[in-house]
Amino acid sequence: MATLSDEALKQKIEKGHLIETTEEMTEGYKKALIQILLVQADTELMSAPSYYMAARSAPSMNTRLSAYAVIQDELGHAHITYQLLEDLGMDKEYLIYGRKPHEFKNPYGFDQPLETWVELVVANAYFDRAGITLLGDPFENTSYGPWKRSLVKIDKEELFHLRHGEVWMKRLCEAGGQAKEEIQRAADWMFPMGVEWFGMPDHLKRHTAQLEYKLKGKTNDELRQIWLSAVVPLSESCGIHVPAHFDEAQQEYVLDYEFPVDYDPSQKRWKFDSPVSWDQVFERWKKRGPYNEIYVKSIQKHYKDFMAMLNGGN
Amino acid sequence: MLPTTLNESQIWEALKEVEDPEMPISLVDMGMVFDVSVEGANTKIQLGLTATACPAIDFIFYDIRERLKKEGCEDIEIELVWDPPWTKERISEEGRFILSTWGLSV
Amino acid sequence: MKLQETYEVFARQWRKDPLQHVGTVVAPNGDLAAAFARTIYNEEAWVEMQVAARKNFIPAIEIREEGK
Amino acid sequence: MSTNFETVHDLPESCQQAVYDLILAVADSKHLLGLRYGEWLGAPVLESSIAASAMAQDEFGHSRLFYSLVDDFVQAGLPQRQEVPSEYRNIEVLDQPFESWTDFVAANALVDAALLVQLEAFRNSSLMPLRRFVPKLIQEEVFHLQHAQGWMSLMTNTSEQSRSALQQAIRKIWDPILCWLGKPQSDSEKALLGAGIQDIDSDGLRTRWMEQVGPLVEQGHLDLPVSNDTITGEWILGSSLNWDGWDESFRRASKTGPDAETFAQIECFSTHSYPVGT
Repeated sequence: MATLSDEALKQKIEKGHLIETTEEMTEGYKKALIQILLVQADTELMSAPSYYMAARSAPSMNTRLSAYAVIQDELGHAHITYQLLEDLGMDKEYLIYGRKPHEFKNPYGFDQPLETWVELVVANAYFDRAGITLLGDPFENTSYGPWKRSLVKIDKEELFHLRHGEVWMKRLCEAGGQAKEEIQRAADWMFPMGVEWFGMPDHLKRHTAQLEYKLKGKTNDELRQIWLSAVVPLSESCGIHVPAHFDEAQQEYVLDYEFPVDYDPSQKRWKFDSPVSWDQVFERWKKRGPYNEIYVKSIQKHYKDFMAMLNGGN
Repeated sequence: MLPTTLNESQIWEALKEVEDPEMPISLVDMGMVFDVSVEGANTKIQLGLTATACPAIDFIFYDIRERLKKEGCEDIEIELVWDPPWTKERISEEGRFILSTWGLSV
Repeated sequence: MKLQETYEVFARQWRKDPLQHVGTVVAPNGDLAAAFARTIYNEEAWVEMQVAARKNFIPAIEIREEGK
Repeated sequence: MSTNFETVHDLPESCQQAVYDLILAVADSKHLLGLRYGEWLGAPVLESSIAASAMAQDEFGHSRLFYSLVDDFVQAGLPQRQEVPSEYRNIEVLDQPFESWTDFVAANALVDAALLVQLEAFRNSSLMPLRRFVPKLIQEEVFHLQHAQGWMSLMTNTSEQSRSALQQAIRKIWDPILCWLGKPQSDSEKALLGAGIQDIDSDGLRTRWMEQVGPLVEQGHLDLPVSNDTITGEWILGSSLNWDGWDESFRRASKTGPDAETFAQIECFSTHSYPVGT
């Protein structure tokens, strides 16, 4: 562990120094780094079963192939990120196969069932846009060298997912009729899910260890604005209504509802007339969404039995 | 718009503006366009893919058609070529330069 | 899994290039190391890829302090 | 003198049906194998989940090419296959999901080897569109067997439990896969050889298959009906195949096809109402 104090480390990082090894880290730095990497790894991993569920209803061989390519990429990104965690002294195998479903740190959005191919399209447009926004930040700003370098491949591939989502969203909306209605229905629950993805607003939570150590460079609200500035115009250009608009006076995107609000996962419906506190949101997140166990199980299902057999036990 | 017929070199020029959906390189610079032939109103394009499981076929076909439609080509046939197969040697100098720099500016 | 080993992955983009180190994979044997490397390091259309077990490395210079 | 055929329209009528049957059997088998591989987000190591997904895409990519030939046959006047499970011609063992990772490994080795030797037999095919794309497919396939081989050697070297589980899993699918390579002296085999669609008969395919699978069986000390002749070095099948109820055009004994859940995924291709073409 570093001989430097936390303050000295932060000053060094402030001057643009990249951290390369655990020897250079303080306890606080390492803890914050592990926390942020675990969220990324778990998010990549749990997107795979949720996208797979949706890919089952792909309407053609070509669209199924695109969906599987996205799934393979996400598994690959998870692999890269768990490997980074292993290099920090964590046990990759335990992280993937040993934890309980509720211990995974993926956002609430990937605890939801993606039931149709159209939901995959909108997920690629909205959720992968959130992913790119969140990972584009450390790619530019992070003080941890190995993470920064790993994001070259990840960001490249996420661009294809985004394009997959955006192109199909446009095409299905141009076709109109039932296809467009399905996109609208998906957007109705996925858009606010994306808004929530970026967490608590800055006025409630400003300084975090992640920012102080420059693990990332932008605040929650800044990232949310970047996401909105991509997703709102995209949706509008498709003729899809989302509850947000650009406010000329404030020169930024604002939501048309009081944020945060209550969500009914069994109906996949946001209750826009029921504002809630952030404590209530955290409680909902902690309780996990309806597919948390199902998705984690689909990754872990065969591990234990196979390993027991391989090792000669039962 | 009345269907106009472009000659082959004009089609090549137009295809230089169609990008590979997975990276910022044109299909032409990727060496994926094997042949272009025009017969009357019919334009035939021979295309080689880097892998049989190319996940972006829909996008590539769509982008080609959209680009050529802008030039008034309506009757477009795209044929996949496997013999000879696409190889990296087909990538142009410009394509190689973009490949070597894209996304590596850490 | 027990009995896992680290393999170093080498590849080259063009025939004119030398093999370069592109990463590592952890696998229980060489066949799986090769299969894993091929699917994990798939970001380029490599013209060649090889994996080698790290345990087979023969040190020509033992690890020492930099600049000494 | 052999004739080459530029399109399926040029095939002599006497062999059209046999060629169509084989092309459709390969297309369906690769399609179903892709679906089966794709189910394994939960392989025992994440690296193999990634490999399984990659292999699934290869199989889909290959089936896409074989289905385009099937479309040509339909254009040439052969009846379009009805979209019902019982009309599917995939290798029988792909009807249901693999129950365990052991079953995955067994199929990864045996089914991929069967499809590979069938592709190899098309290398000099007289059907030109087929001959043109086949080398690319073979090149993409090679690592599938490497993946299977890696798991087989791990399972046969690590514990008696895993070795015998693998043996059992292989035994279960052994016969239908060997039969899938074709019935000796059947009319369809004669038609395929006569027209130069493939350059080797079904027993020759089985020999090539044993050249792939035999060494793995031997190295793993698996008790299976295949052995290496110490004098000639040839691989010999140690049991006779059971052809009771065998349907030559479907290349399977039971015409049940994929199970309901699997078929639901296939059916999406024909029942959807999105503007995605085909």
